[in-house]
Amino acid sequence: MDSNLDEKMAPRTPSELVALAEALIFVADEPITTKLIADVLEEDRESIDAAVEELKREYESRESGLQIREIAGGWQLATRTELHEQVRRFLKTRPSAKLSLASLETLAVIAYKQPVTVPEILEIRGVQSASAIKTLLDKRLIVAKGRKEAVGRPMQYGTSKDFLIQFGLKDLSELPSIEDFEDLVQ
Amino acid sequence: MDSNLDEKMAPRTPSELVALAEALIFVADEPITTKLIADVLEEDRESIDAAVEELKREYESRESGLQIREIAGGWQLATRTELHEQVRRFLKTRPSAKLSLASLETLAVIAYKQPVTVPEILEIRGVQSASAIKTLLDKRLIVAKGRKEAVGRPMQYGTSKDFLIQFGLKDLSELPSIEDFEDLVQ
Amino acid sequence: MSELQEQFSFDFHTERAQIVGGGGDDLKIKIGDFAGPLELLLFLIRQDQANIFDIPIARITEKYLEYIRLMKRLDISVAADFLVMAATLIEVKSKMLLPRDPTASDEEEFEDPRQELVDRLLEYEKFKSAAGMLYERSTVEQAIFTRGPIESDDNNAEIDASVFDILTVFQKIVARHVDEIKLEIHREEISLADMLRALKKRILETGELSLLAFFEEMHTRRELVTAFIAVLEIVRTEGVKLLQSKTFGDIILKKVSEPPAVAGG
Repeated sequence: MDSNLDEKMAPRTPSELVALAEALIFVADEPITTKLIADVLEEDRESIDAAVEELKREYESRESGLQIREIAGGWQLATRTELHEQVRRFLKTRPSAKLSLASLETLAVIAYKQPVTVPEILEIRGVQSASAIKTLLDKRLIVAKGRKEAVGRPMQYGTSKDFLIQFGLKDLSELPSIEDFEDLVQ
Repeated sequence: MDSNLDEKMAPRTPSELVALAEALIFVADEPITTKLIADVLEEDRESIDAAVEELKREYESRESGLQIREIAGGWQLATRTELHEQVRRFLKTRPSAKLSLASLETLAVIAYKQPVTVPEILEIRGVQSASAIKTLLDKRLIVAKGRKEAVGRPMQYGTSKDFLIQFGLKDLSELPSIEDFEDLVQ
Repeated sequence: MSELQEQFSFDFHTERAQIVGGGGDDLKIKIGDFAGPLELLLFLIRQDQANIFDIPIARITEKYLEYIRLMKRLDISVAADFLVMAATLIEVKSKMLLPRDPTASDEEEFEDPRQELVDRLLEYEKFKSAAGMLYERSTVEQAIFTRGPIESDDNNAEIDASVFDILTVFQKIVARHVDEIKLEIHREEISLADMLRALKKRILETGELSLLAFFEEMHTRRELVTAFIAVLEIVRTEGVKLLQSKTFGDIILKKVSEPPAVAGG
């Protein structure tokens, strides 16, 4: 990468500053202060304040779905309040093949040991798995597979058709085996 | 999902749709498809496509620090390439570790020949690729794509959605044809 | 010194593993850094400025072998695939030396022994170029950033799991229990064979055996399972009958004279 010395000679135009401020506010983990933006861009605070104010006006005037808001002494990009209902609706529909580690562990035990009972899962994982099982049932990744003929007739669980679909498997024989893995780590 | 019948009486204006699309693209934590936006807003896909195109133009014309890009079959809000130096300085990140030559070659074979088995990769590369495949699986750039109906039912591999995202591809068809590389070879 | 070594100059003290390509260009290549034998072969052909469709196989083979020897001398482990290619080159070279079948007419397709190798090299090189394209794309992508986390992001870190994650996680769980499993082994679990032997002995001695009593002698669930399998096995193979006097009553294992006939076959 060539050092853009020549370019740096010329001061940034106001619209360049607006664009840079926008990018930094966008990528920041938390509200970013005027001072921090000024430090990173090696500009004075007044120019940054002006740029952010301009950016704010832009978002307002074009009736954007987003807004620049001042929060906790810094700047942040957020959705506009009026759209919350639709945003919330989207967040709810978000497809969730995503799993917490506890759920993933429980799913792994069920996938490889099915049909398997809650006490058996407990024995293998060494921790209670009740809430993970609930999550997996809610996500339809596992299903009850009848009761085991043992003391207390505990319910047995196995993976569902949705499990196969979500993980792109034709059938359970397509689950990778320990051998497949050994091939890769030899 | 409750049907907001009353609100639906008045159809949304194009600019309302643009704002809503913008909010959803922003909130989504990965590229969001036209279909999903349309489903959430209960609009047809054509209106959404038009709204997103309009949004894209808006970002371009006001020389925003951000851009709307089509990637992995969906829409994403991201910083503009030209600002990478300042953004990186702010995030204090270095470009992430590059893939090794062996991993890149293996990834290229998988991208163009998918679904493909380990022995098939060996044949093209002329070298064992197990550790490269392991790396690519760990980085989620490739996924298992079922077993091949052949002796030993070997596991087949293909590229993932993350591959499209990390390599900035709309879809696999955006990859240049492998035959195009022939001209470079001779 | 061989031709190859003259072309590669190395500094054993500083960058032992680095060689510099000849021809005065800056091409620096680490020994062993070749992604595979095909890449090495392509490099040698290029360096020789040879035509890939008319590879001077004797010279290239010599250089290739020289390189392998060099790697060995530098204590760099040579992957088996490099040796396989060495064998292939030697084979092609020897085939080239064979006189052509004089009865074959010119028209008849003369299969050049190098053909397969050339095909593989050309095929490989396409993917090597594709890898370069991917590299460039990823470099461009690294100049683009997505937004920082926002409130609505799910903050309990969830995993977008693949089937390999399921396998990896399962292996970890199993590994976590290795100690416990070892403990169980130390408890000297009785094997099926031992169980069968003990069971047979008991029945032979007494003629019959209460199944309930036998099962009650077991200490662990695993032993119980083994005992149960042993009973099934002995009934199947040894001419032992299960007798039950009343429903839900005790079951008696009783020796009968003849083993049951084996069905099918």
